[in-house]
Amino acid sequence: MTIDVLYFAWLRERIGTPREQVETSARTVRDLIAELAARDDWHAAAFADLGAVRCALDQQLSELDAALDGVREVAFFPPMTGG
Amino acid sequence: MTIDVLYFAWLRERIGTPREQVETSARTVRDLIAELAARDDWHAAAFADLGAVRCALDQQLSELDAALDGVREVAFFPPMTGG
Amino acid sequence: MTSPIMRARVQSAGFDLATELAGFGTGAGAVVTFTGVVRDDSGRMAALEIEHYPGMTERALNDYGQQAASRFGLADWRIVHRHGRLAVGEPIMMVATAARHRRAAFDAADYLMDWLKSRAPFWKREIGRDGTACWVDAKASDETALSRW
Amino acid sequence: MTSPIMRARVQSAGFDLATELAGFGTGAGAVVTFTGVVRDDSGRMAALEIEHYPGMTERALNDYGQQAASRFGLADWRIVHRHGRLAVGEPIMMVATAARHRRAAFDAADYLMDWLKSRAPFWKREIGRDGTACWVDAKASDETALSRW
Repeated sequence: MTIDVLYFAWLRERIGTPREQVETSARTVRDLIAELAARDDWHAAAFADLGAVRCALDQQLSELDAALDGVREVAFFPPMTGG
Repeated sequence: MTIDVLYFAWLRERIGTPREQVETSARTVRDLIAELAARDDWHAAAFADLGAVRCALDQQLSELDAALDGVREVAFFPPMTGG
Repeated sequence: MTSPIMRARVQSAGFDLATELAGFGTGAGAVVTFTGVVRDDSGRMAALEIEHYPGMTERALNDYGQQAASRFGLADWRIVHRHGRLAVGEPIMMVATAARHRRAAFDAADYLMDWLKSRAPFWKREIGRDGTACWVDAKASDETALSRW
Repeated sequence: MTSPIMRARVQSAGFDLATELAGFGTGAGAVVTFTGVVRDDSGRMAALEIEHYPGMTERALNDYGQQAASRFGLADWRIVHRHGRLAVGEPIMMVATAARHRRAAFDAADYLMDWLKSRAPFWKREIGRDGTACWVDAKASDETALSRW
């Protein structure tokens, strides 16, 4: 399946792009992260500490263990600092 | 001593005046209340339930057991309902 | 933190939140406001009348506001409280607090409101459309709220 | 209580509390507002930059505001949150809540702020006068605050 992967804040900076299209058969967010981290040093650096990574599936906050069934857009970002 | 006695809200209404000058030798607020309540039915009615009476001595909230030494102005009123 | 300026006002006239907040809390990170509005729960109210203790009210409000400012480390604060006859929907009073952090601003506003409800010398009376006038009873819950602090 | 109107807005432009509150909370007895302002703690900050997740932010804010409105029985509510580059002293965001009673209005504003701090997709970066840029770390205390509810 084809998924849009979005990055925000320092994940965006480390990876060097705000958005990429990914062909994947990953079943969970963690599986997808493992595939992405294996791509190059930039991706590896961005995902080095998963305790500092949050995600949203189709724009809903989700857990890293969530399944990717039918998901079109996955976003990765650090803990939010709004308000 | 001469004391200005002020009444607010329903104490004012029951007694029928917002303010009176009182010659008294009362030592505490409670003593003063006893003197006032003995004056007439209106005062007696106003002070019938002391659980519903609050006071201020020289414009500072005080207890009914407080002493009147040197006090110039005593105000009586029901529990406050500001805000 | 606060200078001994009078930051509390008692007045019969209305007030405007925006005007009160002009230049308010410069340098603070968090500003909280509370506005109380005349509400008609029974559907039969014509107005609210607020009596107060003219000699005492404004000074008591300023004293207490300054204590709160010191306790919560406020950068700034305001209290405006009206008296006299107010129609349903009119603002009764406002409290504004400014602090570095939001917790202090929230807590100080909450604390000042608890104090105003049961320690500031105001008495409310509801005037019905049929001309009846009824003093508002103090709530035991207001006393309980104050004991939190 | 709340209609499904969009009551939350994300924008780069400034906002004015008075304008946002025009006609706000009619019939409610209590209105609470919180305004967050850019604060320079270090004395070396030139600006704050706020990044957000354009597709998600406004909808998430509206969804969450409506949940809070239902939980606290709000008569009305507003959230305005800015993104982009903000100078020290500029307002970052505001929350306004209106309810019959003050407890609900205070609690709902506090709750929405706790949620905004750690669940709304915004990321702050401090821009120093020397040109350095530093992402603001999330605070563990913000997470703790949210677990109160």
